[in-house]
Amino acid sequence: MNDNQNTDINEDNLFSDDDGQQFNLDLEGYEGPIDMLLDLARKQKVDLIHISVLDLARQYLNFIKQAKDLKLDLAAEYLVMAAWLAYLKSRLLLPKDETDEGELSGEEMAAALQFQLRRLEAMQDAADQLFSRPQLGWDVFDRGMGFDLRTKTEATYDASLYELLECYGSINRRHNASQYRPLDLNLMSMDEAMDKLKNAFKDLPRKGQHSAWLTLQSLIDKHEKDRIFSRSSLASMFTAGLEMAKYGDCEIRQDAPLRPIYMRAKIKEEQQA
Amino acid sequence: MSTENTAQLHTRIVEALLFATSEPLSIDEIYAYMPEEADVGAAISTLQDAYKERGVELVSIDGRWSFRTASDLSEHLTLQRHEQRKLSRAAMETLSIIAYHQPVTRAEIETIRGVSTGRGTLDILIEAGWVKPGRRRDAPGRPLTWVTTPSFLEHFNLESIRDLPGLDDLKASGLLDKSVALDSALTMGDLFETNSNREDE
Amino acid sequence: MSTENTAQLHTRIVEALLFATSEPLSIDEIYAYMPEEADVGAAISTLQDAYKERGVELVSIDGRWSFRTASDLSEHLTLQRHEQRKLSRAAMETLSIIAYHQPVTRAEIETIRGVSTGRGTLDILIEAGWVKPGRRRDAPGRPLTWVTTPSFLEHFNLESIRDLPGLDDLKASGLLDKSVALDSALTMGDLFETNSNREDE
Repeated sequence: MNDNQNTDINEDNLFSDDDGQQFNLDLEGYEGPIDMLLDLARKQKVDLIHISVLDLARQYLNFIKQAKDLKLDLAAEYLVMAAWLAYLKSRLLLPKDETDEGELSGEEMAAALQFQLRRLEAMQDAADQLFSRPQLGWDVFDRGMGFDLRTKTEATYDASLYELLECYGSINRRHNASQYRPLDLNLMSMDEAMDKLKNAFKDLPRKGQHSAWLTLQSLIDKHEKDRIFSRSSLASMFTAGLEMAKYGDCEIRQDAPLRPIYMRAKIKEEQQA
Repeated sequence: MSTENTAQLHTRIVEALLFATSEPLSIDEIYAYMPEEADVGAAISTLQDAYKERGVELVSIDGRWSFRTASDLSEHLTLQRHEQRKLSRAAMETLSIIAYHQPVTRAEIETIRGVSTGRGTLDILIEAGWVKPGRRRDAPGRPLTWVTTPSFLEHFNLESIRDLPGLDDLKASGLLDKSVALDSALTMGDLFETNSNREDE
Repeated sequence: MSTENTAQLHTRIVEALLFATSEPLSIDEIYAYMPEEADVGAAISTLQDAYKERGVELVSIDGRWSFRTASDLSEHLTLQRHEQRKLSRAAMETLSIIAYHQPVTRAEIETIRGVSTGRGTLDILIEAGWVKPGRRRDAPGRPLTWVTTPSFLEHFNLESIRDLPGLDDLKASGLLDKSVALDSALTMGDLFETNSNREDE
């Protein structure tokens, strides 16, 4: 593409062979085709708004041609820009083609290029201004002996009255626990109850295989003063009755809840015999 | 630049140097950063005067100069942070013993708790503002007693220390006695009267 | 204590706080150390006045306050300077584009520079702590945007982004337009179809 655009190389005498060599070195420093165009424009020492885009295009294309002659490896973007500039140049030089609908005119393309250049220039200038400002740690310094501010934690405590009382209660519990002695209770043992029950059955009149009924409560000594003993007697006797019933030696009956419990002995075959 | 302005510039440079360096600087060290004709000593005394009533002061330690925050401000430069804390079990027990037995000595507290009171337990209660030292006991060694404070009453919403529930109240509420169940069994009515009793209900 | 003395004390505390820390402090952070009734704003402006002509000045960076050596002393402060890595032109340009055009996508940066951003250019700026990812742009592909950080402002002694040199002029001249001007020249796509594509963007 570019080879077809060699028309202006000799017309523009800005760049001697020496300059070309210079350019060869400079290319390393360019950040891209826009950057290079911007540099070319700056060399014209004209405000970008008044720059001749046509001149700029010529110079750029000239450079590309020289770079190619020097067999310099050019990045693709430089070649694309060259093609675009060649197209721009033709649009600017040739009469307007009215059938080219929707395409930008040469002037519009030139304006776009100009905007692109001015915008990049603005950013480059801004970078220069930014870095010429006093910089921290270089021109301006912060506190060298800075210390972290101290934090002192002040605790407030919370506790409820319940916790206080519960704690005191637990101390007392613990205190009593250290002196605890098991209660020495007078209770009727199972063996004793079993003997008593069997003796009671023995004394009962018999009919067939059964003795007469007796109530559980009749087994308890009504004159016993020790209530705990009375209760344990009742419980043990009842348990003894259940134990006998399990082996078929007695029957237990209660007509309704909370009614008296009746018991009678059951005489097995071999005992009868 | 007039002499006065030069002196002023030098003072400003010394000020900036002392601000920015991480170590206190001796006069000689400051000179290394200054033009030869500068009067560092004069600059330092100018600065010392300028910072006399400020939040920062220029101090010399072992012949080296540095800016420090004014010593009277130290309490203001510490961030106060509030934190709600739970009292430890030990502290809670100690507090309850002091509340019920005050005035009470440390040895008595230990006897009641049955364990020795760890260091710091009383400190926490003092920090909480709930206990304070009372009179010394008129006994061998004149041990210090401990009592509760008005803020203790305030915190626990008590009119006076006499409003603390008594041992009987605690017993009745089940907070004190473990043998409640057996007690009730022992005091229950006669077994053989139960049936008839029930009918009365 | 009279009101004047109280105000003076508060000013001294703020001064000491700001002097003691190397990190800039926000008004809220300062209030954490101050009694509620203190007027921190008034204290700060009193201090700013007091330090106007000194070797140290009180500056505001992104709403936080900090003492710094006076910027006009730069040439006189031959202090041990932090090693300053010479930034590449690419990095400097990229930084200024991010600063002036933020939030800006990588593609937009490339459009403005007319060249693809080499690997490492953004990395260097991120490592320096000067730029960070901003919100994703609400556009196809949801591209990430880049913005500057408070450290950027701090490093370049800028009170806020609005204080960037020449920002207003650039805005007025329309040069902060991020749009594509010459996309055809910058992409390897079909050179002559690009103009119609522009309308899709």
